Amino acid sequence: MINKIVASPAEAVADIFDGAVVMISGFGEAGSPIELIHALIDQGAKDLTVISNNTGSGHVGLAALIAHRRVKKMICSFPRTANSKVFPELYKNGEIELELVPQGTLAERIRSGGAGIPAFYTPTSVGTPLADGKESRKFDGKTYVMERTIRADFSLVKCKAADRYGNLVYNKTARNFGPVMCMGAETAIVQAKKIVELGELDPEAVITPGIFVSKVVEVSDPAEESKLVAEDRRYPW
Amino acid sequence: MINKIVASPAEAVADIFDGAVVMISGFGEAGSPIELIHALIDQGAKDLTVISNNTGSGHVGLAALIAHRRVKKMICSFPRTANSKVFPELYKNGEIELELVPQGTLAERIRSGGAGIPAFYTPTSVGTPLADGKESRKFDGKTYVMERTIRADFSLVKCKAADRYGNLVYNKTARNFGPVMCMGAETAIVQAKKIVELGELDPEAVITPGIFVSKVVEVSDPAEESKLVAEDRRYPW
Amino acid sequence: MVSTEEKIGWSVSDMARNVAIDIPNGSYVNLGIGMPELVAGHVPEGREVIYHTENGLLGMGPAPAEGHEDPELINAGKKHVTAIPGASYFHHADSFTMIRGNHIDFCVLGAFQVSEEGDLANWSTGAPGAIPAVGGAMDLVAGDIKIYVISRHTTKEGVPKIVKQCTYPLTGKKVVDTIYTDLAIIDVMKEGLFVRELAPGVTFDYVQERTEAKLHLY
Amino acid sequence: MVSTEEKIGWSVSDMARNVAIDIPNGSYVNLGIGMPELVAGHVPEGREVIYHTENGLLGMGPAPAEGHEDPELINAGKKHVTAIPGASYFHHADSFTMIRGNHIDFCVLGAFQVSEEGDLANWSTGAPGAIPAVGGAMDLVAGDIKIYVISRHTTKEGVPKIVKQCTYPLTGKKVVDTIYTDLAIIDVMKEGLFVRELAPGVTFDYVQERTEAKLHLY
Repeated sequence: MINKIVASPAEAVADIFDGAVVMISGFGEAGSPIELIHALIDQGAKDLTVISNNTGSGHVGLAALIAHRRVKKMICSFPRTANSKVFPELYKNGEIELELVPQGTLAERIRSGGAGIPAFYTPTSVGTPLADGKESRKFDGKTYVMERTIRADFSLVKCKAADRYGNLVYNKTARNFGPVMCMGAETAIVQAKKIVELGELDPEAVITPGIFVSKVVEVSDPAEESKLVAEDRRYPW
Repeated sequence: MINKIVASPAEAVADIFDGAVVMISGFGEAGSPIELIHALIDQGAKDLTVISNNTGSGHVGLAALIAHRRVKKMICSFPRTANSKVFPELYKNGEIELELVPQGTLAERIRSGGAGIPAFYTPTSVGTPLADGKESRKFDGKTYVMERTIRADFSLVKCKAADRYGNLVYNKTARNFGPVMCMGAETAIVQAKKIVELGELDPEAVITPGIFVSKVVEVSDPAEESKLVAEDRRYPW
Repeated sequence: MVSTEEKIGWSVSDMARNVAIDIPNGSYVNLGIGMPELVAGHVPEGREVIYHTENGLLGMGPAPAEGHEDPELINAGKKHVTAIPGASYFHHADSFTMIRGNHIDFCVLGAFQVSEEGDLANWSTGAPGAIPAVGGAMDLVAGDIKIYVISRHTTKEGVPKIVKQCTYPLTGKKVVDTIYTDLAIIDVMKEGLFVRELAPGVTFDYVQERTEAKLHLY
Repeated sequence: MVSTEEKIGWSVSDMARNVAIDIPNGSYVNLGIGMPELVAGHVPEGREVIYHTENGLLGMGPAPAEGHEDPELINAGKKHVTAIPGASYFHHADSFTMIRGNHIDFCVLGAFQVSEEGDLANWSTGAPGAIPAVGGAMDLVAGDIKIYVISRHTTKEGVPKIVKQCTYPLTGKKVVDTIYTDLAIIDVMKEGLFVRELAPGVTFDYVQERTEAKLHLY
């Protein structure tokens, strides 16, 4: 029998090793797998390279992971947001690396990795500092830069519902990077608000087919990052 | 108001011009927009380049379009199937061109066109005759070929349900090339078994967002290609 | 540099309306964060415009009533929004297919600087020590989407934002189509910057004095 | 060339079972058209295997009962199939993401020829005038999916299919992992072709006589 369900966030993240490349879904708090990130903090893996659109808020979730000095390098499109304090401070002190990637290029580099495509050309960033050092090439008279794929060892993803095959559906704009991050990692680890029986998810409406998912854990009442930040909570508590 | 619904297949295909590049959805008969193809035969556009996985069966649908000598060139992965007679004959007589493309490369070339990506690298076809004349390049010690995007002027697509914004859902394995062909054409023309009110399609389960679609026509009782072929029907009848 | 203390020219609301008038019925529009968001409130009667937010929603509606916020239904500025009937959700790669693949028709953006060739700088002031953050800005201007910039004509300090050459890091080269300021509507043409409309009571010379790049009249 | 009229060796059903045994629980498997399809009928008790068909279905089930065929629910061979609980449908670009991106674990294919280096020829005999048709064959072997070939050891005319060099156009170079024939199970190793198992009553020499490439014993 196939059963990708694990009992706890701790069990789900147990194999993440020092130095791993880890993708983390979410756009701001929407879709951020906060319980998996906290389990990763407890687990202790360090020297991580983290790929995520932002760098987290306050002192919970991704921001807490960074605050605990577990992250060597961030690959993201928008490292500062209204309540991001941890990353800016470390960055200014030269204590964390940053690779800044345009958001669409980031999504496509992740997808291409999952699709077995090692490189592609894009018009994004041509003529800007973010194209510096990148190969460029003309097609039909227009200039493009070549972008290499990004692959991760693990991805941590949040979704609305999952089954034991790892089929997933998401909630509204919390979908964002989840589907491509499941494609783009060796081991995709997912927290679902609900685990349902096989066949309960409409096969026409499954967004992430289970083939892209390795582990699923139910977190039925996930924390709301913005509330924790408003209360100035700090993980671990 | 936005209203992409048109009254008939004839109206839907009216703008297709001689020499146009036309994508046609379907894998065998599943997803083949037979009424739109028949309307295109009636309309008369010729010298077409057609991109479709197969070349049609019997003397209906795509096979009939080819039989009427409207197609100058086929770009496809599998031009012969059990009941394909028209294409093989014309091809053997040198009366139609063929560009043979591996199926996954075909899908990705179509998607990349829709995504503004002019070229990408793939391992598919390396070391085979289909890589002849293509640029190849090593990434991390493995060889890949560079594939250019394909763009079309029009695509003809079949789906299960649509609304006036052009949002689409498909039926089972009839989905196949429909979504990427909607992305990859200047003007995507869709026949839907049913047109529904705005809001009836679950926004979480829309497969093709309306932005990729230009025209929608309801064909509530589409012909079944395999039945027509079994009866040896020939279009026009 | 000229003092801009006099209160003449269009209000921010007027500016947003000027942009909205130039967006035809049936358009797919991406609105940047801040002033661009106001454009949605000025769509002329009878037009239907569909808003895209790059974090995965086509058919974005207005802010929800208080108490109806959903932390998982937000826009690119991470504000709570709603979804209209006929909306759809999708993942980031599909979302940027809509952008990079030129399926979006218009993008309305703010700017730090626009050059006379239409170069745009709107993501970084290049200040030493600042945390660089680009988001989707470079993707939005990379395709052939019409790019409308909405911005005050000068900085608060009266420094021109429409310049000969951008001094801030570029978002994209030759990408801006039209600039909507409090003083004028300016089209970026191959031959230079052309003033299409002046705000009430504003003269061409008044605008030129507040613009580093050379302006033309049609 | 040796006559193969004697009815020794494994039946087609045995061959399919041999392949099925080598596919562990939880695998994602793509089965080629024809003989490979039989593998699905031989999954050992207690194992759950999920079948992918490249035309957009993960969780393909057996053929439907007569009268329950849906022309829009077919496999890559364009035969009617069913979908199991837990299945999902997707478009072609996503389907080949599963293939090219190595998410599929095993692919079982037929062959015209396999070389001693594991080159596979299974899409064209290169006959002049023949209509070339490749389908998804080249995509399936392009990644790092384990490729199992199931095939009679020789052609009907007794011509070896396991050869030094393929004479037919290649599907892919160095792609085959194991060959399951009516006479033997042969692993393609860096050092050459190694016979892992012989069919009952079949000797190594008997197999070697019907094989152009040199065979080895482990």
